[in-house]
Amino acid sequence: MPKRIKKILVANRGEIAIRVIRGCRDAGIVSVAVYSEIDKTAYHVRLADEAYFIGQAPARESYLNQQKIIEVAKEAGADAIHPGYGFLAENDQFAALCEKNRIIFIGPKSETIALLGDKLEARKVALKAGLPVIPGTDFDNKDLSQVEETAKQIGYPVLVKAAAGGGGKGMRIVREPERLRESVESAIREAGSAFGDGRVYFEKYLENPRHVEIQIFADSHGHAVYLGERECSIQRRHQKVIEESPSPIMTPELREKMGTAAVNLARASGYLGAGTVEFLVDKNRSFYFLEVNTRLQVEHPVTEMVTGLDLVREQINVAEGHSLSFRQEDIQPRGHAVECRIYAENPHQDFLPSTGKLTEYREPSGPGVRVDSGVVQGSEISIYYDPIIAKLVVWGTDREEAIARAQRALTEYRISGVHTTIGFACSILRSGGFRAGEYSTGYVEEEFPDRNFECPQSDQAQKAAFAAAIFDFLEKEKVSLTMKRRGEKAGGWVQYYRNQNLSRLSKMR
Amino acid sequence: MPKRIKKILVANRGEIAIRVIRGCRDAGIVSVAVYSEIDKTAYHVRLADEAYFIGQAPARESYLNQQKIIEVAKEAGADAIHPGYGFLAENDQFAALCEKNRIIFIGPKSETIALLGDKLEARKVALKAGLPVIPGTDFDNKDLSQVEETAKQIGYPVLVKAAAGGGGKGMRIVREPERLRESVESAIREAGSAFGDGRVYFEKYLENPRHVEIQIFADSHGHAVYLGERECSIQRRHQKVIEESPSPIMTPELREKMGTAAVNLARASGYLGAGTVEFLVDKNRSFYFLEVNTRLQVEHPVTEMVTGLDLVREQINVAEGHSLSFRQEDIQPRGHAVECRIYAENPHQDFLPSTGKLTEYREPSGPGVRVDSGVVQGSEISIYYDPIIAKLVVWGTDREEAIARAQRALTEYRISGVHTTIGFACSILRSGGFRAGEYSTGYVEEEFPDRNFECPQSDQAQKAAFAAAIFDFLEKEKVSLTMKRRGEKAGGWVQYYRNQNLSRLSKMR
Amino acid sequence: MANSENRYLVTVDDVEFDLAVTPKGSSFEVEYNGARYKVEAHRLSDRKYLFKIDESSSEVDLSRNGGGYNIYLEGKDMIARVEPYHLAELRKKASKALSGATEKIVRVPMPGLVLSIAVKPGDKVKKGMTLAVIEAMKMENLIRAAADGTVKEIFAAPGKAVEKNENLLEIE
Amino acid sequence: MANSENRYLVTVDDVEFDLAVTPKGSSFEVEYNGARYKVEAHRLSDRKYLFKIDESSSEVDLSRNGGGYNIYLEGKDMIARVEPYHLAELRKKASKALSGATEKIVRVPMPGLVLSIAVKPGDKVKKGMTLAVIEAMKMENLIRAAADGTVKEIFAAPGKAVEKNENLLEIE
Repeated sequence: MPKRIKKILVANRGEIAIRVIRGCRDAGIVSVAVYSEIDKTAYHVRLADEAYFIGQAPARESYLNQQKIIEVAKEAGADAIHPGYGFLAENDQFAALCEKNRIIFIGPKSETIALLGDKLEARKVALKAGLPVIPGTDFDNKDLSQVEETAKQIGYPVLVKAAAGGGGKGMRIVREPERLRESVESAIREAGSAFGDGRVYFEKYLENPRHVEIQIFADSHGHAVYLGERECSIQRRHQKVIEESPSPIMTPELREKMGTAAVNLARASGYLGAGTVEFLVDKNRSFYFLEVNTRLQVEHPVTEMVTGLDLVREQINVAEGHSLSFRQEDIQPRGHAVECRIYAENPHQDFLPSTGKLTEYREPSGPGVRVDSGVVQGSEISIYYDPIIAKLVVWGTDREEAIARAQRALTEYRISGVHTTIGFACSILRSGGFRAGEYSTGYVEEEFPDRNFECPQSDQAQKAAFAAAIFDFLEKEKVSLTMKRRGEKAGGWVQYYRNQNLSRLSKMR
Repeated sequence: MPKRIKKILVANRGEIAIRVIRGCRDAGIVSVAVYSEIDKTAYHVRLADEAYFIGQAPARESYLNQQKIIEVAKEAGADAIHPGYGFLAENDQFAALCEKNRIIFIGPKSETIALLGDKLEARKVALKAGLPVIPGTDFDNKDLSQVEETAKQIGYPVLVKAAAGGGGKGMRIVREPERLRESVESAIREAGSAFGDGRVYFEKYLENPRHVEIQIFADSHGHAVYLGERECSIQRRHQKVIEESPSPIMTPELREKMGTAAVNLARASGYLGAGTVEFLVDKNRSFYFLEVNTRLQVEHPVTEMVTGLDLVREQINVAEGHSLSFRQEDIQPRGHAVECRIYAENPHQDFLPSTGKLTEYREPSGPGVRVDSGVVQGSEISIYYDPIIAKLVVWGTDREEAIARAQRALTEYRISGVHTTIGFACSILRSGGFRAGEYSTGYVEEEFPDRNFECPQSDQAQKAAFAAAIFDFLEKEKVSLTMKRRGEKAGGWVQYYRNQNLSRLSKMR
Repeated sequence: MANSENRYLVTVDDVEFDLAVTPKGSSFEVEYNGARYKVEAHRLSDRKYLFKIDESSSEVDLSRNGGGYNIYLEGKDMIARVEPYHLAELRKKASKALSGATEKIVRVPMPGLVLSIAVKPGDKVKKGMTLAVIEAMKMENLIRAAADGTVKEIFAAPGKAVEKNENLLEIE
Repeated sequence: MANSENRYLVTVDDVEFDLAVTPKGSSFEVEYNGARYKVEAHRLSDRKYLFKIDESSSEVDLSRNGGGYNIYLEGKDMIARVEPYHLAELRKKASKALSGATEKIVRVPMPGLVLSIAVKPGDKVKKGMTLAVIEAMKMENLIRAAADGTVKEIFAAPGKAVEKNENLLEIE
């Protein structure tokens, strides 16, 4: 029985909270923000219809505080909670807590999250649903005697992964048989301490595959569709930074095969709402199931730009108990979309997060440009949360136009106060491999061993030299004047300097 | 023989100059800006690859200075000039001057501009091409004896229009026969002094029609297509302020009829490039040719949003001598687009232009939102030019979603320093007639006789009262402290005030 | 109203708001129309504040303009004037009295301390002219002439503590 | 270079630019690498300028950082250091000399006026320590020790006009 959602609590912050708040507003739904102490003037607080304080800056005291968020949802009278991505988005206990409190959790059912969150279980479901999985196997952690035999069957190199995995923890690439046993044992220890769950398994390690994912959507009436793919192979620190749709390697046949596989998995797992089935694709365009993200993805706007759909709105629609508003044959992607994530990071210092106040913040705009940001001028980037500033998403009639527009938009971006990945994104977009569509997950490290990421302007240093020389010239004139006017009262030259010389730095109109 | 354009001089300023510069950059073409004295730090100057000074602030000394602009184009080595809209965009002499100097004028040929710029001639071409025109006639200005007879045949009310017309000059609505002769005579005088061309003609005056226009495109190889319509009936001071596509009254049959008529006119006039054929549509959905705008229209992004085409890029393509990149059957509009023009005007004072510095300027963004603006924070709105600040263009899968998103985006907009039409746009978008799609060119005056335009928040006054009371409370504490500390040295209380009380206005995070 | 000392009449454009403001820790409680609101004020930049009224936030541009404030909030420009409620009452009574029989005796609108008397007997005063300054409610309150006239007698002196409704001076 | 007085060595990150700056009315002419550029500088806000080099404009964030400048321009953060060309030459020569035989006599790098002598005979000096201040090229130029040593003799005095290459003092 469809239920109209009237008020949604957005259990997140930053750009994704704002994205969901905008979606609520577009749908005529009241939005409720939550915020930690240092977020009290954050843009998501200002944009939401209501905002509630939930605790101190560390996420576990605020954005991860399940009980507090449920309390606020009840106090505010929210019918539903949208978790965004990260924080509680893939936490099956939180989804269950919502269910228990009769608050709609906008996402799959808690048991689906639990099932697919366990990589070993997800792998089993995928196998059962007929998806190609990377050759591999699980094994009894307590009896490691057969491990070497198993690995040999799969063939080296092998990848040891934690069942409860995430963030690369408990993961080991093993290239030689003699290092296998120690790697497995240390992976078990690491997974145990990180997740309280030491189960690990093997997969064949694919060298520099492409990371291609399928957006799926399922409703509670048995409908499930795929909304095309996103190519996410441009990564740094094993995290996506530039995504596009369609994938340069995609063919209609491959899309249909991968899409059908993803939908089969959705059906097999009783999926509800938006999800992403991640695949690795090798040089022969063979694809292998990797994992399922049971939530809205950071890069979902890429799919929105080519399909014209509003995925947040569709999530709400499905959460209300309605049928999907489209059928598979209605999905007719148009043009090409590219997303560049803008992080407050220093690409020259190994992408170290950069904190500070955004003393200037000006977004690009114009034809084909969408910016999903979490900040405004004056916002503070703190040490406490993900350093994402914004996502620049650009659409063009074809890949070439989309890339050209993305490059143009990047040069229009103005951010002062923190280091950003804008120059990095420029470098990638104009690099040969990317332009040719020939890149894998190893691309960034292979192409930019010296991390020399720059925006395309070649003569910034010369311009800076001119600017510095002129500025210095004016400053020196000031000093000279000081000395010539020694007898005068202090401050005299400052006046003179302002009147005479800075006028050369002619006043702003 | 197609010629590759490598460098374009943009003979304009503000949002349209920026739009064209972005189009150039997306196409890999070098852009050259021109600027007047007060525009020396304007955003179009910063964004262009090159910028040249062309004269003082008054347009006739800079943006209308044909000779100077041609000189700059030669100095800069520009292959082509894009005139934008306004200024020299529909000046056939300037187009001819470009031709003479072997610079490509991005627009129709000078003789086409001259032909269609004369409304009486355009009317004749339209009649010949089989377009329905408003019943009317021209007449010999020197013999007014038959004027009354002619008007009687057409039927009152009649509209007297100047052949060289524009901006409502030389235009008169005549409702009674006894006022006809004096109206015609004064229209002739006015047209003569405004345009140096006293020719006037009659048309039947349509009461509150809808203004619907067809975007056309023609190349030099005999291809001509229409890109659907734009509904532009929301006007103030007889100028468009909100446009949408498709028109709420459009049917596929009517679109095809109007589109075909527009294309016929394009063929009959030897049209080249982008143009707009304006029609009036009456209550019975009968349409009548009004005039042709031989240039890019302010509201062109509405068409771009639904067709996915980049009209500036297509203009360049056609100007290079290429065939159109699409055929009529390729045009498959998707979804719905709405444009709200954001003017620096005071809607409560009869839309009087408002000048000043944009002390804050923050644009909306997110799904479906595009902003074409001519300013950044710190820009100055002067008395010299059109007071347009930006165009907010919003796309949605259907009209309802587009309107909802436009409303959301309007509430996100932050402009301080000048009055704007944002509240006005909010009022229109939520008014019953607009939502129902039932409005004509008289809508604004009929629906808002008291000009009570507001953004949807109902309790701004209450919020302002709270804010003022609290601010005042703190200020008064300050005064009280002053008096209690009379013996202390001046400035003491200020310090105290800052330390103790403003801390209640707690510091920004 | 719980606390009449903190009671204000705020006029926004032409609409009057009768409200009370009470500081509560780092925020405020505003009482208006029978309801209590929790209000937080955060400074964003020079003249820009984030006012949070209960759960709803608004960016507010706020700057002094003569005796009032220019306020820009959610797309709307407004002018606000804040008066202690007692003074506003007095002002209204005065203007009402003016339209009927003119009130001759100017009384003290609230308990306080006379800071200064700006006139002396025999002075001609114009409507709106400051007659005296009284410190009360932690602020200087200007007592203004409600109508034109001539000062006849003065009953108070600077430094004197005065009670509410005590005679201040007489105008004829 | 037309005008050696306005000649600078600007070091941006690790790249050196040898250029000359000449004011021309409200703008500047910069000579670099054999070409002349017209440069306009407009202030946009506090630390932000629009520099127009010939026909190309750049928004530049520019602020002092110790003896140099922090510059942010077209997505790139840079540190720039500006030295009068003669001083830069001296500095280079000094460091070159240091690596070979130590130059004992400190000479005047450009014509100017001795403003002060910071040391006296017998003082021990460390590399980088200021020895004297000379006014030249409209600025105060600090003459620093190129290496550790002891002051042996001083040849100049405050107030004295000095020629280029004149002996200033001797260090041993």
